[in-house]
Formats: sequence, structure tokens, C-alpha cells
Amino acid sequence: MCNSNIYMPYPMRVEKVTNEAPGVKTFRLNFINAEDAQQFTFKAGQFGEYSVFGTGESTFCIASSPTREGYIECTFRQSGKVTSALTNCEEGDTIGFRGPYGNIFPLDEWKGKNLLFIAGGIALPPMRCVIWNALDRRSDFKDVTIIYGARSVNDLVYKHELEEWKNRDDVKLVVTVDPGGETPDWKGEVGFVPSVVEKTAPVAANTIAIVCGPPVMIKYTFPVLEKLGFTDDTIYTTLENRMKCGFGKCGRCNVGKVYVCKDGPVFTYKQLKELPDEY
Amino acid sequence: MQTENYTITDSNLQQLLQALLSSGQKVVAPVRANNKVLFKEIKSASEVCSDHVQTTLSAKHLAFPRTEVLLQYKKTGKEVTINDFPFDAVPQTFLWGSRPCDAGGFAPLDGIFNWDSKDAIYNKRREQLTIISFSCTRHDDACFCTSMGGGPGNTAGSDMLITPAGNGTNIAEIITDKGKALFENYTSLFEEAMGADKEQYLTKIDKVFDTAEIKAKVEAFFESKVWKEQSARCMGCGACAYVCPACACFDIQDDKHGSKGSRLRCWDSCGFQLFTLHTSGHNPRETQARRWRQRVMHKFSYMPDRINVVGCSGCGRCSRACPADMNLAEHLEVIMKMEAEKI
Amino acid sequence: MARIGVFICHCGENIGGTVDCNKVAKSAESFDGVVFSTDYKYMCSDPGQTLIKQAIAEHKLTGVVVGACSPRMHEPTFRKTCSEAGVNGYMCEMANLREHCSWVHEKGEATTNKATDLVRMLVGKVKNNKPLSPIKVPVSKTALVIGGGIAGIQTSLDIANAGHKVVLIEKQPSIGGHMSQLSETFPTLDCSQCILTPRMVEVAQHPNIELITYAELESLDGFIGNFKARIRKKAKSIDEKLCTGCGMCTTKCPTKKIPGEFNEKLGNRTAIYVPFPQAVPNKPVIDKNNCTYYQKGKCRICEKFCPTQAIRFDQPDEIVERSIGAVVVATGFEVKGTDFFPEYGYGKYADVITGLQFERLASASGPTLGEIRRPSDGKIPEKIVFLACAGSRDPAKGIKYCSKICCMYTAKHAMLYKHKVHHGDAYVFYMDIRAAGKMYDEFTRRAIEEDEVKYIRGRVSRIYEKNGKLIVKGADTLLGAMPVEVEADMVVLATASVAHNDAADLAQKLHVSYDENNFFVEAHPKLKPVETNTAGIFLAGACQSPRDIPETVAMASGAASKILGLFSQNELTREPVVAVVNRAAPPLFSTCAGCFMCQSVCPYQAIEKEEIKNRAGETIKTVAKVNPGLCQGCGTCVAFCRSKSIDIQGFSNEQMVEEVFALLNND
Amino acid sequence: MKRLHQIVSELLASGKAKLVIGYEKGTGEKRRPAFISDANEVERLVFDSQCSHNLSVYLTKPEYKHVTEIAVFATPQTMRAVVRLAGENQFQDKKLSFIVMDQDQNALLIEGAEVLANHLGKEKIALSSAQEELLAKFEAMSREERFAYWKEQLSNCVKCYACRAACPMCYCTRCTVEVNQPQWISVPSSLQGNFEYHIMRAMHMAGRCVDCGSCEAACPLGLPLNIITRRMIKDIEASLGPDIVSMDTKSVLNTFQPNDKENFIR
Amino acid sequence: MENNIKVVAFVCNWCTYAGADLTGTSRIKYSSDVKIVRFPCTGRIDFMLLMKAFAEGADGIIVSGCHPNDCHYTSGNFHARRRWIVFKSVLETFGIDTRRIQFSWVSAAEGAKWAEIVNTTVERIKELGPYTEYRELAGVEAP
Repeated sequence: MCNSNIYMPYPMRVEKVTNEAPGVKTFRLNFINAEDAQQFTFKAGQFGEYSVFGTGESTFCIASSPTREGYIECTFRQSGKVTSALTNCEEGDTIGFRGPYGNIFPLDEWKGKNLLFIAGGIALPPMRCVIWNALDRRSDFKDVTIIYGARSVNDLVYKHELEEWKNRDDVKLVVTVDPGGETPDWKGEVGFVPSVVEKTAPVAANTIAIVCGPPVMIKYTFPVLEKLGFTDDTIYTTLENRMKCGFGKCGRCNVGKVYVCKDGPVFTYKQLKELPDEY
Repeated sequence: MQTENYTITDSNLQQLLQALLSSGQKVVAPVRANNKVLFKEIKSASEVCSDHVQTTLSAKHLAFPRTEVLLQYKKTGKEVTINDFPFDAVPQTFLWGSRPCDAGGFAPLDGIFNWDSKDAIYNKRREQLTIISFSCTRHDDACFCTSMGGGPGNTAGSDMLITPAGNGTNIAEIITDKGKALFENYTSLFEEAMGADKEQYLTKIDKVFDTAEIKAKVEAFFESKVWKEQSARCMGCGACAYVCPACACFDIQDDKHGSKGSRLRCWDSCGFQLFTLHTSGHNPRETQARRWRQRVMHKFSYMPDRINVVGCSGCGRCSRACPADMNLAEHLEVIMKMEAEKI
Repeated sequence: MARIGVFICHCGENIGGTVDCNKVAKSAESFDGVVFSTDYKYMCSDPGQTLIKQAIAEHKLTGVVVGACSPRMHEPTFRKTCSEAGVNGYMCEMANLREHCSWVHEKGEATTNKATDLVRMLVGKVKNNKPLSPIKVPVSKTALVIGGGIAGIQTSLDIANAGHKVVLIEKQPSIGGHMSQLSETFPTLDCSQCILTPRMVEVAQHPNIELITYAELESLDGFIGNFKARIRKKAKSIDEKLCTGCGMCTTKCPTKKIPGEFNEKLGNRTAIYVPFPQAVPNKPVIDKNNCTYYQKGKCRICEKFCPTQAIRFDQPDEIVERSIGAVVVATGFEVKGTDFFPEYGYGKYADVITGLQFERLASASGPTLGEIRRPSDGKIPEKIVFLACAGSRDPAKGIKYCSKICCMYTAKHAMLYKHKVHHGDAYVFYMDIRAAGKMYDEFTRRAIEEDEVKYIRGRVSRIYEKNGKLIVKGADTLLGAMPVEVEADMVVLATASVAHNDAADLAQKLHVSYDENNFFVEAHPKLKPVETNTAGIFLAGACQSPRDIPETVAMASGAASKILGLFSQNELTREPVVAVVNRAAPPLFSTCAGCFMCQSVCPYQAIEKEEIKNRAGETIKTVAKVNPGLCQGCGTCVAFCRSKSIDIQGFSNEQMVEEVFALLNND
Repeated sequence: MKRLHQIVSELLASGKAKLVIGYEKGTGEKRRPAFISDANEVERLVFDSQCSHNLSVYLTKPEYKHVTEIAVFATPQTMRAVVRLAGENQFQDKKLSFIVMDQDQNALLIEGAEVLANHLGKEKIALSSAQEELLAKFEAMSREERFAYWKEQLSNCVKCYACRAACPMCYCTRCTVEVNQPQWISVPSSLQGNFEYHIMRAMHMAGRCVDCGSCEAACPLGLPLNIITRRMIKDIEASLGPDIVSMDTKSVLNTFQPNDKENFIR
Repeated sequence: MENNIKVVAFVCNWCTYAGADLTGTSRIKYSSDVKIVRFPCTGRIDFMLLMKAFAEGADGIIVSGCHPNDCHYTSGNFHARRRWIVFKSVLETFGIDTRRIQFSWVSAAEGAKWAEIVNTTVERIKELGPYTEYRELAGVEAP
């Protein structure tokens, strides 16, 4: 009976801290033990349990792409006990990371298709992982469109990467801010994400849509996509539920018999429709 | 392995217990303390209580303690040293005097703690545990083990099952390798089986429904208002989950003193409002009705579906412990009798 | 972003003497969250503060802990330094390594370890501090001055002349206080009436000063800039608008034998009286305890003779309310009576009088029109003995302090007596001559050398009467404690100056602390003499401790300047240390359970009910809300709240718990 | 029982009550809370001496917070709890009516918490003989014995919070035990955490506990929780004056007398 | 007589903290085993903080503030006194050693009294020894 304690986190060094927006930070984490770095692999869409020793663990996605070796990144907003402690961490500190958990974005199935990424607010991090993963094997996919919206210009995360995507000719980037959130020199769109999606009207044929954002945005974006011709098995999203263990034992993240931490967090719209309304 | 039957006299049984105690092993047995019977570590055979139907708390704490240290850490400057769970410090433990439904409760726990990823800590404690159960010669109106595929003399989960057979003798069934190992250490205390049918010595609990029927019914009435009606009087405490031998839900909390501390696992209950509350304030299971439905669905529908084991051994502890008398058997009977709902 | 800088101050030798500051700084480097730690000789000096600013810039600090003196002393200084360097002032905390550590423990490892613990405690706290910005509160630019003596008069005039409104209230019927009772004042012997009366008139006629005499403070609520003062105008039984001050009533009033307070009971007054001729307002008041109408229901003679029918027997006490921005307490002092001294006759001997009574005898408007005459038989005394330190500097009598002004006015009394009765003998029994002011010592030398006042260094043990003479038994310590006996015609006791007997009640009404002698306690003896610990309440004059007229006037102007500083801005910035009831996203809105038991805990009634409504306007929940303007940050509601829904900025639950954890976990 | 059902049916028919919280027969001899909103279920209701649950605990539950017209079966304990809860503004927009058993056991309808307040008897809720005896034994214990006693008792507490759920005065939307910034009470059940939790629970009952004993009745481990609050109330009455159940929000810990008596502050 | 003991003092900023400052300015020596935690008022001192202090290693606690009627916030110390009366009774019910908690009123002018309270309390705690009995409760494994 191998005694590998599944609750044991990898000790991670906080390599770089970037302030994305007020209260939102991105950590680049390196494995302190070299052997952990070798045998650790993950796929786009998976998440992990990040912990500050003595404070607790918190669940959020791995924001960096699996194609970038040797480090992982995560982005979080200061909201509770653990995220506040994480916010107080400095470069060089040691935090814990457990994972990877959950299922993945099936990139291989999407080969040869168009990709439409729709993200709202703090939900860009799980998308960024799969966007960079797709862009690092850009030839596998037809055209790639990214629609990203946030409450105000100041709340946009990954500002320099948005620039990078904008300057690439093989990516169509549409960035919007909620009405009232724009600054005088704002050149992007102004409007809520669902209306901007309707305006840019991406073509639905042979296209996979990946949508992540706050529940209200999801609620209004899915009908728009259906109107544009997307079928419910070509729309992917991630589901956020309260989690503690990350591998189906602590008993709290289930929606009906589906365990978000094991069967998710990536679901198709079709799967979502089959779930009981308990999420 | 095939269960082998032997007989053991009452006095030899006491000797077996005394032998275990004197061998310095940790022995846990039912002990009566201010009108409650609880599983406690015993030092002498006289402490064991046997005139009870069932203990208040189950025996799950021997494998899944109410609070345990998953790992410890020490911070020095920016470095953190983590020391793993002390696997080899888990003592060998003998559970003496548990009921078949206590032993039956370990199957759902094993199922959850080994669903895909193996919980090595739980498994180590289970591995170190030997369960010597006693069949039931009495029951009360909360018991419904027969409806859950168990029974007063069921052997599932026990390493050795003792059934009192009157005039000073007991039928001893050796069920698992651990039971065999124990038997081999003390063969002198056992005699040949009398071959008597053990059913006659057991209490009779009539079977009211079975798990397949219940699974179908609860799934059919997922959207029904029966959950609201039944949970009207539930006050949202954790008593049913904490006394239940089959409830495995837990919480992970850190505890620190200065630069040292530990990561703890402790029992949690789906009855609490905080169990699924998001930081944003949204709660998928906002009302007590949804939480009660989750408790029933998880035991009788989701677990059978995902790890094909029923999350209940019919011990009735939750009904006895509930301050608002939420009798699980009674509730399930109500659902069994429900026909198509005119919503 | 916990990047904390630790700065340990040697404070010269004050801390460095017993605490190894370098070792404390070194061990602070290893604390969790500390990125920079150093020590310096004088952290509060300019180079010290520049050191902090540079460190903040260089290490991009987000929090600062200064291990130095008491935060009550330099917390504002270091918080200002930090805010100038870009770190919010409230991210800076002070560890008290001086008063609570170096000064009170022996040099040694234990003391240094304690200092390290104190610094670690505050580092634990700072990690949980949040940047706060001061609260803006409107200021009502009206000052309330309590007490119409020279202190109250000076403060009122300074504030009023700067263009702000003043409400001056005085307990007696007229302003003027003790100074108006004096004959001449040292050291220049100019007559007090001549220098005081013009100021009193100026007060009465000043458009910005509302003078309310015969009135006391009923209650004071609110806080700096927003006080609500309720003033009880005791009934004068006179309609002040009709009364022309002609004085007809005072001459006609039949009860003439009431010992007058103004003349320290040496002269008499009528029931309806004007305290003294130059009284401001020069309008009479009816003394209800002695007026025959009030006592027996008959007489009303004054009403008959009043030309303008201004007498109002049924006039009730009146409570008036004023909104006040700042308060100056100028209630002055009292002198002990002769009855306080059993060894000097318990007040039985008429010719043993207090210094203030001698002032009335010497005063031209006094009962003897300036002639020094014995109260017993009116004869001019041939020999007077003056006793300095009567009651003062005498712990046995419960008055440990020196009353400061008695040496000077005793010399003055002796000089006045010699000027009026050239052939008279004046003896002064003294312990030390305390004449430290400008021209003060020259004044006492003049009394001794020119006016031949005989100064005997020694105490008087007993005074008793023997056939018409007062035998004063004392000793002369300069002649080897030789007993001295003087047969005097009159004895003047320079009795101790003490606080008014109702000073403690006034202090409690104002929530101002007072010391064991019931004098009001200043915020800091050296750095904040005119302020109290209660923001917005200032002190002027002898109510803080005995002082002479020059110092009183200076202190009065000091208090006035503080208020003018306060009134110079329209809004007052207040410490953001206030309680806040938490708010959360819907559907919770707040964890407050709406029991509102905290409302009766709050001494400032700062907790209100807030109805949270949905878009349709229906009330979803009623939860508590703290009015930051009224909340003074005591935190009693925070510790009371059972659901931990209220927290206080600056001393939040998390800060205090982490502070205790950091203090006790020093592994 | 006839009169009882008649009152309940009238209440439901007249709309004075949209929900009736009463008692019904439970497993074996037990009685348990019953929630009736339509007339033909009225027969289930019983109200006899075995009914001991304090039903006022449901009046502040989120599920029933928005039901305005509720009728409740009120034992003396429930009445005391309702009066104090009304004093603590928990029934802001509620129109409550109560069904009370008077001395000779026939049902009586009372409309409104205020009316109930002056219907309240002044006598205290008597302790069971076992509790009386335990309290006396407890008084005689030394400090060390008491500490050992609670160490043994609280080692059985699994922090299932049944005592908190059953107590009518514990209605906070988020309780202090659920606060994690800072973590006042440790979530896992450890002896020290259990001491802290039960001390905190007692302090939150100062001047508010109505002696209904629901906490002790609900505890699956049978911990003697009632004597904690009983002893505290006795001490409070000894030093701070009588513990009167009334609608007044002025309670022990949120008011004071300038001359409160104590003998331990130097 | 155990000598390395830890005593934490919860004091109010306006009176006892200022009194302790006065003890400092008057150079009155007292035991260095007491460390002072500053609160705006005694009304702010939460009883759970005392439990946390014992749990984290304090062997003795001093809680001190303004004399009745002297509170800068008028009634903070009155509420605190009520809280302490009830809390002391609850602690005695649970057998917590209330001799380890010293409640007192020390005004801004009573520097000497503060030193005296600290010394007598430290003396008493030294006799009682470290409060290991309470700290050992933190053993996690359920018996």
C-alpha cells in the first residue's frame, strides 16, 4: 500500500508577483523540489488547491499554459481568508500547491475548428491557459477569436498579453468594458459581453465556443450563441463550486451525481442542461 | 476467503479479550458513561458494556477521526519544511463489540476514500484495524439494517463475528484474513463449530424496502416538494452526519501557533448552511430542503451510481440522535409509498 | 503586500541605555513580513525621519513599525512622516520601547527580549492594518467658554475678535471672577478694577459674544466640531430687557443683612443685589434663599419700586441649547476658608482672615472703602501677621502642591498695609519666597527693604486669642528654630488655592479627566498644556492648576489660538478610528442579525437602523449602521456584538488577535 | 384535543395564520415539531405534557423568516423565548398568535407577542431532579475538579452544533463560530476548541437564556449544557439583580449600573 | 517558583496605558514579564481574546482601564465591568483558573499603582507556575 499522502502539497516558490487589477494578483510559482517539477504535468482547464501554510487552502485554476515548462501561474482576487494571506505573500515566499485536479479542455478534439473564447472579468485566467495552449499549437486551428469584457478599464487583467494578442494577425481580439467603465482614451468596445458577442457575430459553423464568466454573464451569453447557430455541444464552460479536497471525497461540490471537481470543471452546455438546477 | 465457523465459550471470549488487552494492543469497546454508550479505549475487560442496542457515536472515528493531522509544517524565514503524516505511528487497534451495522458502515467509507485516488491515511488506519463484531440479539424501532442489505447477523465488514448462542456458547465466524490471523494466534480458545443455524439467536427486523427500490424512488421525486415537507423540522445541525458510520464528508482547516502548525481534516456535515456557501454569497443549497435532499440522494442514489455502494447500513443512529426526530426509515417509507406526484 | 520596515530608536540613552537596540533590529529582520530593519540614535529627529522616508522609497515598504517612545507622544509625527513618503499613515504603528520597557526595567537580556517581543507584536498588527483616510466632519464655528473670570474673558475676546461666535456662560450674576475682588495686583500694583472693567465692558458689548450670566452647563453631547451644549439659565427673577440697572430695587430691599459673597462675607448685601458696582451685566439678581417673598411669600417691595416693572417672581429656570464647535473650561479656583485650619482657630476668630478677605478690606470698593480695619471691632490694626503656605505644600492637609501665587500677594498685602498704616508692624511667616516671575523678586525685596516688612522664616504652630490680642506662636528657623511669639491685632492667612468643589461634576459632564485635586488634566504637561484628552475641549486659567493673572491671560490666549486653528477650516478631519458594520453581497447584505442591542451599548448613540430595500422598495432586512460622525471609536459595540458584525478600523478584531498571537508565539 | 384542533382550523380558515407550528406524534413515545398549512392535516396535531421542543427556534429560521402570519404552540419555555426574541427585534413584520395550555389543560389563543408578555408567569422553569442534584454536586466541586469534569465531558463533544441549532436565542445569520477572519473558534473538534466554544456560547446567553433546556435535550452526547447557563444566571442574579424575562432590549451585557457590585477589581 | 512566565496586559489607551507611561517617566522599575497590548477602551476588550491569550501561551493576564466615571468614552469601563463579572462566573463554572486574570482600574495619574499591580500579579503567576494545564487541551487526537 503506497503511502503517498494525497493531501501533501508541492512546496512552491513565489517567483514573480504581478498586480493585474485592484485586488487581483498573478503569481508565477516554481517547484522548490526539482523532482516535483519533472514529474508534474497538467492540461489546460485543470485546477489546483493553493495554500498558505497556517491559513488554509483555496481553489482556483492553473492560469499558465501546459506548453510553458517549469512553472505554473495562478491569478486570484482578494476575497477571503486564504486569498488575503496570498495577497500578503512576497516574491521568494513559499506556498503550497496541490493538483492538478479536474477534467480538461479537449483541445485535440477541436483540431481544425475555429475557436471562440468569451471571458468576463476574473474568469479570463482559466481561459488564458487554454488560449495560450491553443496559440502555442496555432496551426491546429482555423481562426481564433477572443472576446473579453470587464467592469472597467482598470479591472482588465493581463493587460500586456491583451496587447500581444491584439498585435498578432492570427488572432481577432475584441475587448469591451461595461458601460460607464471606459476611460476617455479607451479605444475598445463599450458594452456588456453578451451584446458585444451579438455585435461581433462570430460565425458558428465549425466553431467551438468557450465561455467563462460570472453567472449573470453566462445566463445572457448562451442564448446569444444559440441564436448565432451554436449547438449546445459546441459550447464549453467551467463551473465554479465550493471545493475543499479537489478529488471527490469531501462531498460538497456535487451537482446531482456530477462531481464538479472530478467530472468538471469543464462542461459542455449540453451537460449543463442535464444537471439538476442545484448550482 | 471462505468464512469458517467455530464456537467459543463466554469465558474463552473474555480470555480472548484479556489476551488482547495484555498484549498491549489498543482495544476499543463500548463503554457506558453518564447514560450514553460510546466506543472508548479500554484498559480492562470489566469496562465493556454489552447490554446496549447500539453506541451513540459510530466506530468510524477509528479510521476517520473527528479531527486528524494530515501534515505538519515549520516556517523558518521564507522556507517551509513540511513533515508528512506519520504512517508508521498508526497503532494496531482492535474494535471489540461493534454491531454488524457498524462494520457495514466501513464499506461506504472505503468506497469514498478510495474513489479513483487512494486516501493513504484512511487506508493505513483501516489496515491497522481489526473488527470483532457481535451479532444483535435485540434492536429498537430505529433499526432498519435488513432494508439496507445488512442484518443483525451480517458478516460484511467484520473480521470476526461472534453470535451469542445461549448457554454460555457463541458462534464465532472468521471472515477475513485479519480474522484468520487473530484466530491463529488464539486457536486454543476456539472449538469446533456446532453447526447450529445462527438465525435463531438473532433478533428479527423485518425488511421494509430495499436499496434498489429506494434509489429509483428518490431519483424519480428529485423535484418533489416532499423534501421541503420532510425537512420542515430539521434545524440544520450536524448530529446525523457525525453519528453516522457511513458519512465521510470532511473539512480541511489549518491551525498555527507562531511559525509551526498543521493541516487538519475534521468531520463536516451537508446539513450546515456553510457547507456549500460560495465566497460570493451564492449558495447552491440555500434551503434546508435542498440539504436534506442532498443527504438522502448522496447515500441512496449518487454513491450507488458512482462507487456502487449504498451510503447507509441502516443502523438508525441518525434517527436516534436527531433533536427533531427526523427518522430516516420513516422518511424513506413515505417516499416509497409516493406515486406519480401531481405537482 | 506585506513589506514592513522596522525602525528602532535609541532615543539617545533613554532606550539605548538598557535595551540592545541593534540586537532588536537584527532579530526583527527575521520576522515574517519584515523586509527592512534598522536602528538609529534619534528616530524622531529630522535625519531619523529622512532615514524612514528613504527606506520606504528604496524598499517599497507598505507598513512601518517604529520602536521608540510612547505612541501617545510621537504617533502623529511618524504617521505624518510615512504619509509624506507615500505610505498611508495608518500603516504605521509604534512599539513603546521607552516608557514600557527601557525606563522601567534593568539593563539585560530580558529587557532586550521584551523589546523584541513588543516589536514583533506590532509587526503582527501592521500586517493586518488597512490604509485609512481621515473622516471629514463639518465644524460649527461657535465656541463655548465656561467661566467669566479673566481667563474666560480673555479667551472670549480673542476668539470673538477673530470673527467667530462665542457663548460665554458664568455661574455668578456677573463676570469678573476673583480678579474683580482684588484691590491692586502685583507686581505693578495697578488697580485690578482699572485693568479688568474695560475688558468686562468689551465682552458685554462685543457683537460676537453672547454673554449668559447666572447660568451653568447642564449637559454636553456630541464631539469636536459638533457639540450640543444645553445651558441652564438660573432664574434671576428679573426681566433683563426691561431692567435699566437703575438700582432702585437694591436700595429699597428691606433685607440688608446678607453676608455678601463678593466681599467674602465681610460686608452685607440686600436680597435683590448687584454683586459689585462695576458688575457686568449691571443688573440685579434676586437671591431666592434669603428673599422674604420666596421664603415667606410676603414683601415684593422691589416690584413696587421698579420703574420699568422688570421684576418676574415666577420666572422659571430656562434650558437653552447651542450647537458648539469647541469648549474652553475657564472655571478658575477657590481659596480655602479660615475654618479649614483647627490650629488657627477654626475660623472662630473674626480677625483671622484669608488673603481674599484682606483684598476686600484693601479695595476702595470694599466694605471699609480701602481702610485696613479689623473685622471684629473696626479699629485699625497696629500689628498684622501674614502667614504664607497656609494649607499649601502640606500633605497632611491633603494639599501637596504649592499654590504659586500666595508669596506674591502676601508681599503685596504687607506692602499695602505699610502704605496705608505707616506706623504699623507687618510680620510675614514664610517657608520659601516663590517670586519667579518678571519683576517679582524685586517686588518682594522692595516690601522687605523699603517697607520694612519683617519676614520670619518659619511656620506658625498655633494662634489663639488672649484679651483682645491674637497670640501667634511660631519659630524662626534662621535663628536655630528659636520660638517666636507675636501679639498681633490681625492675622491674614494666605490660604491654599483649590479647585471648585463642583469641578469633578463638570469634568464628568465634559468627559474630561481630572487629577486627585480635582484640577482638570491637560493632554500633556509640556506639549499640550491647554488641551485635554477629549478632542475639542480646552483649558484656560487656574482650573488646571493655581496660576497668577499674567500666566492665566497667556494660557487663555493659547486656548483661543487652538480654537482659531480648529475654526480655520470648514471641515474638521477626524481620526478614522470608527466602528463599521460589515456589508456583504446579496442575498446576505450584512451578517448583522438586527437585534440592535448594540444601540444601548453606544455612549454616543452613533448606531442607527438602516433598512435594506430591494428595487421594488420593499424592506428586505433592517441592519445596524454606524454614523462615522458620531462614533468616537471606543469599540464597546465591537466586543459586544455576538455575530461579530461590527469591527473598528485601527483596532479591528483581526489586528488585535494577530497582535496577541505574535506577542505570545515568539518561538 | 378537540378544542385545539378547532382553534387551529379557525386560524387557518380566517387567514390569521398561514402556517401553524405545533407538535405531532413521533417515533415511539417522542413528540416532534409539525408544520401545518392546510386544514385537513390539523388532525395530526397534539399538545400534551411530553411536548418539550422550543418551537420559537423556527420563527427565525431563513425558511420561515418571510412568512408573516404564524401560529405557534407555546409551552412556558416557548413563551419566554418568544418574549425575549420580540424584545430583540426578531419579529419585525410578523403577526404571531400563540396556542397555550392553561392550568386545566384546555387550549387558549393569544394574539401577538406583547399580549403573551403579560401572560407570562413570573415563576422560573423548574430544574429536573437530576439536574438539581448535578448542580448541587457541581457547586461543591473545587476548581480542579470542575476543570477535570469538563475535560471529560467536552472530550465527547463532536461540535455537531445541535445545541446551537436547537436554541431559540441562537438566530444569528452568521455565527461567530463561522467567522474565519480571525478564526475565533477552531472548526475541528479539539478539547481546547470545545472549551472556547462552550464558554463563548454561555457568554452569548448572559441575560438572554430562557432556561428552556433545549440545548441539553438536543445534545446527542447528553452533555449537561443546561447547568452552564443555569449557574451563570444564578451568579448574574446574585451580583447584578433579578433576571426578568421581558420585551425590554436592556439586557445584562448591554446596560450597566454605575454601582455594579464586584469584589475582584483592584 | 517558575521564572520564565508570560503575562499579557490588555489596557485602555486613555488611562492605564497613560498610567504605564507615567510609571516610565517616573522610572519606577517593575517586572519585565508583562507586555502591554493597547486598546482604545476596556469596552473594546473581547472576552474571547483572553481565551486566545491563554491558548497561545499566556500564563497570566492583566486587564486594566479607567476608574468608573473616568472613562474617556463615558461608559466603556462600565460595560467592561459587567462583562468581567459574567465572564469570571462562566470561567469559574468551567474551572478555568481565574486567579491568573487580574482586573484593575489604573488612572493616568497612578503610575505607582500600575507598577505595584504588575509586580504583585507576576509574583502570583510565578507561584501558580505556567498554565500548561490549559495549553495541553490543544492535543488534537480525540481520546
